[in-house]
Amino acid sequence: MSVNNEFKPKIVAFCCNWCSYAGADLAGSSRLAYPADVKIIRVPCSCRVNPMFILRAFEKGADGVIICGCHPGDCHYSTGNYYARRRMTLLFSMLDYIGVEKGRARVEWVSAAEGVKFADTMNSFVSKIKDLGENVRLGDIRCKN
Amino acid sequence: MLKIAKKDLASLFALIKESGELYLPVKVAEQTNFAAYEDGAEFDLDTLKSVKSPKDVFFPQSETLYTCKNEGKTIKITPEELVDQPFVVFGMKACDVGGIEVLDRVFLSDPVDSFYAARRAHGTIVALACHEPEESCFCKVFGIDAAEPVADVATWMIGDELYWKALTEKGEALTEKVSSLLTDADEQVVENEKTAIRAIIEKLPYSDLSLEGWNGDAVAEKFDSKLWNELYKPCLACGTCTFVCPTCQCYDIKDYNTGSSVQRYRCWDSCMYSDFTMMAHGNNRTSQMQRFRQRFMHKLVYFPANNDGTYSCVGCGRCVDKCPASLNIVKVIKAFGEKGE
Amino acid sequence: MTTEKKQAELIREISGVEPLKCMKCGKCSATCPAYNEMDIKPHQFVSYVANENIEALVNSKSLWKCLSCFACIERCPRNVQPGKLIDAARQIVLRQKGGDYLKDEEIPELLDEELPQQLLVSAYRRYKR
Amino acid sequence: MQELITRAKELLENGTVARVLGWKIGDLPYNPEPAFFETAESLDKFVYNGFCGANLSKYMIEASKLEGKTLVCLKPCDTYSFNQLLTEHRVDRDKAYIIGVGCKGKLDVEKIKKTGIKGIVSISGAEADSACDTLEIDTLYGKKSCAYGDAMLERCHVCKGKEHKIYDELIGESRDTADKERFAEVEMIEAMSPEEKFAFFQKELSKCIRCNACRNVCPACSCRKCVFDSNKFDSAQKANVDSFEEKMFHIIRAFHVAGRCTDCGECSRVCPQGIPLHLFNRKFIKDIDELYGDYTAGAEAGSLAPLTDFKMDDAEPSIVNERG
Amino acid sequence: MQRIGVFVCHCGSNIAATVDVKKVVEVIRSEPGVVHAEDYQYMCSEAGQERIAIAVKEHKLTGIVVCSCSPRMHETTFRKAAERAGLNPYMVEIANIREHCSWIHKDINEGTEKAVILARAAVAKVNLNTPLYPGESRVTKRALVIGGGIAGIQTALDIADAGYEVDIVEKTPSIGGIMSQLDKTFPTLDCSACILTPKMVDAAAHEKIKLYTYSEVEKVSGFVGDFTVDIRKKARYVDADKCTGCGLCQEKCPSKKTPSEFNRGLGNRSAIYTPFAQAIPNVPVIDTDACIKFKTGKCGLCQKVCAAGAIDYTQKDEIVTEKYGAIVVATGFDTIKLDNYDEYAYNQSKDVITSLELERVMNAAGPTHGHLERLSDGKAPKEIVFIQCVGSRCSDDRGKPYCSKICCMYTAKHAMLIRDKYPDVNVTVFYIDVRTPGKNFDEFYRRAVEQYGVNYVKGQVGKVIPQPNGKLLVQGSDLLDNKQILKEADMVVLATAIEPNKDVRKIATMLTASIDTNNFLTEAHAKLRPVESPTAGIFLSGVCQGPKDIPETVSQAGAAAIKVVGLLAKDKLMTNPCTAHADELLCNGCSTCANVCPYGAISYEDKQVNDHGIRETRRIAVVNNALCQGCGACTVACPSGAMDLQGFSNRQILAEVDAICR
Repeated sequence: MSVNNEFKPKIVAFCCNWCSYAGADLAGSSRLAYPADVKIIRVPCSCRVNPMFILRAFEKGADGVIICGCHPGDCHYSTGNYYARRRMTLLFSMLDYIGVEKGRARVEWVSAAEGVKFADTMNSFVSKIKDLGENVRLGDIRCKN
Repeated sequence: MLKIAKKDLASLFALIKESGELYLPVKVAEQTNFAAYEDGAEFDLDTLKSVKSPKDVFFPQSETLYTCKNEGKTIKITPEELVDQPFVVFGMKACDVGGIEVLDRVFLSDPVDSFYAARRAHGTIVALACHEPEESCFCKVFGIDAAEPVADVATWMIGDELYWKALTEKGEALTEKVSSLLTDADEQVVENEKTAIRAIIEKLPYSDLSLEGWNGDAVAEKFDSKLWNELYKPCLACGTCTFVCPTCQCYDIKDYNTGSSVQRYRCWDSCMYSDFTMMAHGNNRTSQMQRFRQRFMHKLVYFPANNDGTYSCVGCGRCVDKCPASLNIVKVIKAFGEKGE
Repeated sequence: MTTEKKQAELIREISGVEPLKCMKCGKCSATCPAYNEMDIKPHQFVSYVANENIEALVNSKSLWKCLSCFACIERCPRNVQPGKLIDAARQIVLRQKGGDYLKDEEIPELLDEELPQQLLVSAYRRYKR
Repeated sequence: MQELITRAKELLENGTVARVLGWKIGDLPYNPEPAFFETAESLDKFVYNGFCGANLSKYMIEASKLEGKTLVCLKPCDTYSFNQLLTEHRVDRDKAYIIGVGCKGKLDVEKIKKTGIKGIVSISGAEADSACDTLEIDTLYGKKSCAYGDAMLERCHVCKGKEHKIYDELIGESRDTADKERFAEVEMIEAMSPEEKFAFFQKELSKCIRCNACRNVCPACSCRKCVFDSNKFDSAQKANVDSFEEKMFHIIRAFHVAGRCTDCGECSRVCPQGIPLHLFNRKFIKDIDELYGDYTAGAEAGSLAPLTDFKMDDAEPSIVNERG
Repeated sequence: MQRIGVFVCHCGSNIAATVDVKKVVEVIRSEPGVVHAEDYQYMCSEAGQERIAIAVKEHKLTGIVVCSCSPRMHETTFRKAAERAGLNPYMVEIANIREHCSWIHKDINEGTEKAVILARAAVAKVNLNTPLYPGESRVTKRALVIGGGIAGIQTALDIADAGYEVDIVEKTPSIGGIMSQLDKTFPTLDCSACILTPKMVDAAAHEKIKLYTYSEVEKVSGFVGDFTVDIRKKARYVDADKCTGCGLCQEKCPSKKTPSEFNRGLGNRSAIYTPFAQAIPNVPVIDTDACIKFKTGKCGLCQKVCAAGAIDYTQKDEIVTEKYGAIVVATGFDTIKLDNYDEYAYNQSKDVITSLELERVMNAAGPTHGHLERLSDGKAPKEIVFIQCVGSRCSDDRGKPYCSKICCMYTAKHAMLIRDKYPDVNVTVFYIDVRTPGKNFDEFYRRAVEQYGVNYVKGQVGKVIPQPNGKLLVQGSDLLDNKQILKEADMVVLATAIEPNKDVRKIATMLTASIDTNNFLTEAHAKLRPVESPTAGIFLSGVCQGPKDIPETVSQAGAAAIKVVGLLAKDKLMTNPCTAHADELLCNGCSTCANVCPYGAISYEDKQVNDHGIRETRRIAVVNNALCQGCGACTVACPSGAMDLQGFSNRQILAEVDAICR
């Protein structure tokens, strides 16, 4: 248990500029706390997130990766998140298939108005990653030291 | 001549491992390759040829050369340490040993490759004669005798026993270490085995392959041959032939960013790849034909030209077995032979 | 799960009908030739199932008044297909009773002169095991 | 086979085609190589037998740049790849004269060798027009035999069918070879615990030597320059220094061909280390079928690949956690 | 190597309270590429911006990282500041250490540590930033409106009034559209012609508006600001310049048996015709299918009677090519075909009509000269039944899944008008719901019920059965009384669903404008950009985007017009530089990227390339920067990584990932 308490996961959050990044801003201006382990990368749209980015994050030592975009139907670019949804579904399925723990990568749709949802999502994601522990199955040993 | 029962090999390997790493053919997921022996690993001395040649014991597919780390605004460079512990490679075939000799010519000549030299200095090679050579073998063509490998120790697997003969000082030292497990053996059994092996070798389909015309002087005529234009066509430009080959020695040097440091490493490269020897201006060889030609010209012409006539092919036949497009060095040699070029 | 809830699910399962698709336009009732004979009207069938009020439904006269003419199915603008619901409710009763609702010999006296032949055949096929 | 050669000669001689893309007889009983034939005489070395497993559709990318038409011999499964290349504008239909050749299941010499047969001198029963169920094999160590089915490539056991999806004419008989459930292996892995799955792939991928044979043979991997060879993603690592790189390579490769892979099985056929690479691609095929509706890449030229398409009510990525 | 300056903002105590700003400055200083770092109370203030300008000069900065509030707040501010200091504005990156850090973390160590990492990520990104320059494209100051109904007319008038030239292309011989067929309009009961005709005249007379009637758009190429459109002017066989519109030709034409499109087929017209009396232009066209001259070569009567000599049987279709900066789609709607609704007996009885046909019946210029009569026998009806939602709100394939929106109101209008003019006629309306959201709409409906005694029955009609006596037996539900109603009616009026004009699919394809499953054009954003298509430069007006009534159509027409004016007012379009671009040497030309591009911004060209000495012609993706909006969908779809997005390049994002995971 004590080990778990000390474990500070590295978490990368890709947020689309129009909804989720703004949702994160709202969480901030509403002073809704979530762990500092989460670091946000701004992308124009969830469809900009290449599976290579996600694998790269794991390679370099991330313990969890979350992709946030506009709710389906609300994409600033009309259809971007629909493509992202298929891509990520397949990618996550493959990660599961090769034995990576379920839940290390996640997609959530967070609108610009959902500051609360953003904070809740990050809280639950961080706690999930803490439960899963350190990412040992994906990751390059060279980056571990 | 000494011997040990096949069933006691596990004890032999355990004993060898007490004083350093032991590399030998290990079966993982149906495939046999040389690997460091660990307890419980399934060693496999029955498969004639490991998929990859054992050259990576001395010349790993990838090895770090040094590490750079930012310390404030300065960079600290830490060279990788050289191998300084003895180790043993068990089960190399005569051709594989021939491959190491080719690598020696490259890496031990001036300037000496310290990483390779360190491994060669600390490694003891126990070679194993080829009990049942296969149709893709053609080591005979390069003057290699599969029946009598020349290494630190030569061994023969005959029936349920492994026959053991030290040939060098290193070999003697190793034999000394494991002498408790070895018993004296009848030299004649081994002689019979050699004769049997050589008889099979005579019957191998490639044994009469002629290398006529392939030598260091043949640069211009071979290079300009029109045959290359036909031969290369099925080539997929993969690196299979290169990576299974016991003599291919080309490597690339690259940097890996670990986040906190940069590791400069080298890794095998393949002249079949389009980015092989890529330079700022582009590439010397712009077509697959040229890259394909390079591989065979190097093995059969350029290398002998620079190494007293030694070919950089040992006839192990791995490329014959593994090429996805069924191309190989034999087909190249034969094609030139047929056309009389 | 209550019995009625189970039955409601069973009816949905047998019929393949999603009662929530109903927009309550009443076109089924408007179109039904046996409307006046029914105590629970075709459009109410849908809401009875949606509300899991199955006891009343299976005990209704309507269950056996439906001619299975499929007019309601044909005309329903939302593809709710109330006729299938009625049919499924009948199946439930039949399964419970474990036998035939009618005996062969009872049928002729119940026959209406004006009933089309096709309906008779269809009725036999449906209610006779 | 003779019919094929005769027809090819005819088409060469009457100028319909400028060259023939087929297989040339090898120097061992089992190693015919893909080859271009430009003259009728050279066709004497043409061969079509059980060892002609190579999918020639990818060679049509280069052949499409040549003058004149190329007669290309495509097996039923190869035609899917050709269609897919056509969809992606990588081959030119007008430059191809497609002879759909019959297929009775293709052989894998590795499978024969795995039964302990070595020193092969000759093999009979692999000829295209033979109806044998057994291969008679002459070796340096005596006569051996092997059931045709046992020597067949994995892909032939889960064959999509012997219908050519695109062709100009058909020559030769086919034989139905499908006798295994296509997704059985994938399902077996799906049923494993995460630890078992990880151990399985770790073991298989530890053999990978990054020779790129799988990629270079793959008709869906038709990129002029692979992303793993360019510096676009800092992904040109080349080495197999750590197991992560193999995972990255094979996952991304499978992802890039997802919805485009025709399951032609060439990747597994050519892997020198015998890694069952088709398990990656087939997983995506299974997922796509289950989540987005049945889709067969290459069944029809011009169809929209599932990853360039969507439905408003597609499954959410969290479905991965919900499924078993 | 960049020379990066990092500027850390205190934001008063907003940041400084939970982030040790000084520490961030100290740590970030040792990052590769950073040559200067400082902190300040309010970076966004004049003084703060000035500090940036000074540092740029003093330290020869090539890149800037501002650690402050959200880029959504002040990115533009700092980009402008950088630009003033002589830097390319796209060399600025923001590390959001307020909303994403100081405001959500309470522990100062935690906050500081995270702020450093966010700053590092921004530095890593700036290291790879390159100066970006917005592209420019010129704007042709002329708009095209496709469709000359009220939507198109209003859009054109508003654009023209703003001083821009605008052309209307209308495929029928006259502008006016469906509105010209209406009798009265709800909820005010104005005469439709009375309010529409002046607008038609205005449009025709406007010096900035050019009408292409009896014309169709044939081909569209180009992009926002610079479209080239081919318009097919169909041969009228009447010289518009000579014709005086006297109407004599129509009067004398011997072929008078063609059903009038304008009257919805309820009356006939001549072979040479104007659709209606107030048609604009008032120039007839010859229907060659009906014209005896064209069919047999004999006749030529119209030519003989035309004093102006305007009839020209040799006229040919003409293709006009025009350039436009913007295109408005206003193609309108039609009612659906009722062939699949046998239960309403529409094809069996002349007395079952659609509401739009009733408009013509009620109209003084219509087939019955405004008398309400049965079309079968001309008798005055005593009992009229209206059926709502015919084909609307249907999830089967016979109808449409949507609500047609206008039917409830026009049915109330019809019921009211009938009851007003013929108080002895009983009117029954079968409805599912009465939907009256709109100003004075519900009041209007209530008037129909309360003042005019229209009988509203909640329930749908199951079938309409023509009776031997000529009456129509209507069988419907009364859901409130829970009874089935059988009613003998003299006339039945069907509130038929509306659907987008059939031509819209063809037009949308030409414009690469997207269309939904119901053939309505898709808007760029359902809420925020309702009058724009996702394809830049294409705007939507009227029912082509979704069902609307007249006031809504007119408002949307105005909105589309102002969007067009906003576009045309620019001399040049500055395009967002954060667009995708293809690496020519890596592109496979496989079309995968184009398949996912929502803007049709990607096309393919056969280009000569020199790939390290290999010269060949390759099919290569070309991104039109004027159309690309920078979403990045193509970058991920592209397997070879040939497609990359400026400002959010693969390597930039990876650098951020690396910096965060370090």
